Amino acid sequence: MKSAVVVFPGLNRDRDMVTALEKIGGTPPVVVWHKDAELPDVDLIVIPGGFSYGDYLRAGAIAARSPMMDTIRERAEKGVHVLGVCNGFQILTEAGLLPGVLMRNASLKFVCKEVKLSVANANTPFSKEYASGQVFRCPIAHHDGNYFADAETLKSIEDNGQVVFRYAEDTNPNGSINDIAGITNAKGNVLGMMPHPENLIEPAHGGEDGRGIFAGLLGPVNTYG
Amino acid sequence: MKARVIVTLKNGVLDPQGQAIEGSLVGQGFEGVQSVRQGKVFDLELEAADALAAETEIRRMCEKLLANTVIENFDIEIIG
Amino acid sequence: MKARVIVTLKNGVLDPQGQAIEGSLVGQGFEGVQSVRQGKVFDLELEAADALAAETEIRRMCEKLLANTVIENFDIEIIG
Amino acid sequence: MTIPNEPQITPQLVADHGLKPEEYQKILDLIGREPSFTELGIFSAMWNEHCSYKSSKKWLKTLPTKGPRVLQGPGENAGVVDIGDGQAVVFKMESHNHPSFIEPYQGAATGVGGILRDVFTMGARPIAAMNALRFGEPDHEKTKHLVSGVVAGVGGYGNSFGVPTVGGEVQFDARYNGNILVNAFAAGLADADKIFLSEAKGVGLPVVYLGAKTGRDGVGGATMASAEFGDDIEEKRPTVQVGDPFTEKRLLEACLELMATGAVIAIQDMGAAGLTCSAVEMGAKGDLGVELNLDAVPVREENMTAYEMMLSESQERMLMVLHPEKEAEARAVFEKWELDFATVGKTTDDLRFRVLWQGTEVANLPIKELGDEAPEYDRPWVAPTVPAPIAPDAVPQMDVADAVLGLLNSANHSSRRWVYEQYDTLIQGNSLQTPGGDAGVVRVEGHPQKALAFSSDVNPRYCEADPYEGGKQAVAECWRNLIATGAEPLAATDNLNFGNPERPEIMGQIVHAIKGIGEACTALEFPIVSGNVSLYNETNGRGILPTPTIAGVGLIPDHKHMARKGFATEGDAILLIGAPEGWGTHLGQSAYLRDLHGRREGTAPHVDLDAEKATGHFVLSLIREGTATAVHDLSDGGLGLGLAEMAIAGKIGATIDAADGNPVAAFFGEDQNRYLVTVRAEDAEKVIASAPVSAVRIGKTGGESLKLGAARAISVADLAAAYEGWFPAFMGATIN
Ligand SMILES: Nc1ncnc2c1ncn2[C@@H]1O[C@H](COP(=O)(O)OP(=O)(O)O)[C@@H](O)[C@H]1O
Ligand SMILES: [Mg+2]
Repeated sequence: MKSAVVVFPGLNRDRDMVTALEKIGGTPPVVVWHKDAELPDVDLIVIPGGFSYGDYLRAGAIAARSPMMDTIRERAEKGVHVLGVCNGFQILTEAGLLPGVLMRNASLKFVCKEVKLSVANANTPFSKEYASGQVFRCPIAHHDGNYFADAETLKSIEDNGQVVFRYAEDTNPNGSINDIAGITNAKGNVLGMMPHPENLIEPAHGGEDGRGIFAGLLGPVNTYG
Repeated sequence: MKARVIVTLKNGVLDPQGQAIEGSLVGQGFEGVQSVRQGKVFDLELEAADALAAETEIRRMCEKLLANTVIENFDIEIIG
Repeated sequence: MKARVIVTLKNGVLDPQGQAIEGSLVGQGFEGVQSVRQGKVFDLELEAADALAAETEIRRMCEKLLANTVIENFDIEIIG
Repeated sequence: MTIPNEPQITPQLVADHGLKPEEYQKILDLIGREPSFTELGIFSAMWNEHCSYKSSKKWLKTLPTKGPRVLQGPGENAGVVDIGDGQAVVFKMESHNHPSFIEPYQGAATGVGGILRDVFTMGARPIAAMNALRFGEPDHEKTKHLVSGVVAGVGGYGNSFGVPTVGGEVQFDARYNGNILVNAFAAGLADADKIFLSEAKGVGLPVVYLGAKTGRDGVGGATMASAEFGDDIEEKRPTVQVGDPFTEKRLLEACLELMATGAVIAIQDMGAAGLTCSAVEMGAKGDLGVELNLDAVPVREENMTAYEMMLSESQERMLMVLHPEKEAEARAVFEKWELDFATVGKTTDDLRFRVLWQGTEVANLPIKELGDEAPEYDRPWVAPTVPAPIAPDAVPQMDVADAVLGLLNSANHSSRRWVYEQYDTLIQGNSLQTPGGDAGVVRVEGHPQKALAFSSDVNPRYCEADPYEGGKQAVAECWRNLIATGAEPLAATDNLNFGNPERPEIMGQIVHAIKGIGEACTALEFPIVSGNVSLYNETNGRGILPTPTIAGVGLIPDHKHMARKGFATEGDAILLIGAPEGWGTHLGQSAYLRDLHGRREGTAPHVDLDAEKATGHFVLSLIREGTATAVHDLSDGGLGLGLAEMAIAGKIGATIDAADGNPVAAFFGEDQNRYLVTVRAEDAEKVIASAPVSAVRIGKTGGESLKLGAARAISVADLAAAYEGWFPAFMGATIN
């Protein structure tokens, strides 16, 4: 499976993501600069974490209005898988590829620590390596991860099984409504999540709980390095 | 031409910043405070034929970037 | 009583946010944009005897919390 | 010559620039005429304490700065140390004390930005950061606001830039009420043969300005950083600089990309006194003149004067000398990252520093003398008076269990989780030990086994009582913390924070602290490769505690053999290594006395450097051979606090024998060069027998509570609650 990591200025977990995709998938992803003329033909497009354009204005807002996002939107409509982690999630919501918004953490503070996630829907390409209801560890590092959607939107994403990951065991770190940590679009081929599975994929990270997300998408190739 | 845009959260949309500030103000002894909502202001300078043209242009900027219209309202004031 | 507080950066203080927004607007074809400065707005509801009392109280809130008076100015408008 | 002289130079103006009358006379003698206003500004920037180290130079020269692994010692933007396999670690620590007191968020943020720039200016990608913070007493009216703002600022910049913060310090003491300390450390990784320096080479080459535009930020900032605070502090406010981590991140990527093209001959970041210091340094180091044309400088404000441009401290800017034939390639890199790129001058062969502005020459000064002839003082000093030792029967007694809980729940010894959870500690995916252990550890990217350890330490209470022993102890504690993770300590950087050096007693502290640091660094083979001095930390005549922060770097050859402080398994033997008879004896200046009894008495503990070295090497061997299951160094709070921290971190209890002598001395004495090491029960005898230093088995791990000798057992849950409780309760729901 071929993957690409899209980089906007200010993103800073692009290297972490490239490493994770390479270690788990066996081949390195194509790294695409947002102004590159072409987004290669890939099966998985990843928007990694960071602070695109400093997260000035609103997290992800400026990157979401770039021409590259129009290209990604077209690919998503054709069924290509898109994964947005942290800032990637914020960009996808700002670009309208995912419903709702990510607001400032309820504590108003940046928070980096480990939380527990439970799998609310194991029937997505992103979560199929996990069992429904399974609880796993995952690190977070963000300032604006407080997921919010109006009542109607919330009901529809809940009813459609679009909520894929929730903060579990009282570890909601940011005030997200319904403990939402990750959601897909209605079609199920675009996932956004605040936690960083790419930072928990090998023994040196203290665990491998995050591998499943990539293994499900890339096929489980085991290469530690 | 100068203009000021004020972007505020729609009614019913959660405002974690406003809430935290409210709590902090009350905690600091400002007991009369009943509610705080936080928004943004943008002071723009731009070239435009006239006030109307400026306003039309700024409205488009708000819709395209300055406001997230899913959760925010905006107000434009042309200062001249 | 309702009031609106507008907090803006003092002249000359770097505004990285405003700069990034300006760059994005120009990039999206709003070529007339010459400068953008970003500030904050707070919409307050509070109990106060009258407008003057409200303003005095809000001024203290600004100095203590709402504005960073080292780099920001504030403006208070009592709405009623 | 057409140097305009507006405004008139008056004695007042000279004084406002922080120049003494005799220093001004030196300027007159040097240039043979009255300086222009811009020139006066240039001199004030070059000759202030911050840039010229005029009070400390004489003593700094005595520090050991060489070693087999040192590739670059002090004098460049950061020190460079060889870590083998063609790689090098580049690091430095720097203070941003005054700006952080005035505007805590921006002050701390720009402090982090400055130190990161120092590291990537040398061609290294930053891989770790630390921050050593000192605040006033917790209930001082400003403290919470300062803590909240500084921590948010450190995080706001470092998180967005994308460097993991792996360690630091936070302490509270009334002596910092009017002068907090914000010392920021950064380390980066580079190829040992691709280090970039600031020395310009070649005549007639373009001097290029890169990064953000110039505004009036911090005009007068470097001068401010060297001035004592008085009551007119409010007036100094508008010089605050605002940090832009988004621009810095792009500047990092652009610089590294540019360096890879081979276009860069010399590079210097614009830190304090911006364009002035960077241009003069590049020229002077290379024995070249520099001519700047200010009309080409990218500005973001209108009507900026030459004076303002030369002294602006706008952040996220660099100056480079480039190979002319690569200029187009270089420009393309910067355009890709949407950063300003402007040729603002050229190197010359006349050894003059010439500044042109709007068609006039506003400065024409001898470039070498600007730096070399800066005043250097041998300031009078008096040897510090060392307090009398505290008599054993003057030590207040207290229940050992209560004392442990009291320390765990105190301002200075509680968990710093509230702070470091606001920092991204995981980014880059190489963090092997995040804050909370003895040292932060990150893997060396591109190498399968290697890792680097980082720690920052000083005990200002000891330094106040005895600057010489305190200086030694700061080095020893840092060294010990690195050892405790399994690292071989490589080298250190220092950040010397003191009061007004014009007072002989303060100068005496500086002299003695440097002497102690130097001796310890020599004995422990732990050279100082970079550093920073921050003086005049006084308000209304009251100085801070002498605070020479030491930050060190260690190398772990194989991170399979890395130690952590948490108890690892039940039933392990707990060994106390390097301790005197009775386990602990020294209560002078201890945490026990100050934080539980409000008393600051006695002498600082003595560091026996030979014993320190022997103990450290022995502990390191236990880690390397895989015998140690957990390791923790002992510092303030002594054995009692050390055991509690190991229990909390490992979520395993322990039972400790009763000490022979006085339990308060045994559990809370702060004798130096001690470690706690756990080993499998069956290994204990062998380890004790092989120890070249004292090693005693004091108990074993296991169970759900910690029992210290005859004292009541405390559940690990209660220990953790006390430890984790203080900071969140103190800060409450503060917002910046
Ligand atoms: N400002 C800070 N930023 C990050 N980590 C910190 C900070 N302050 C303290 N820490 C971490 O908390 C732990 C305890 O600090 P400290 O008591 O100073 O350690 P030690 O006694 O081992 O020198 C260490 O791991 C340290 O790195
Ligand atoms: Mg330690």
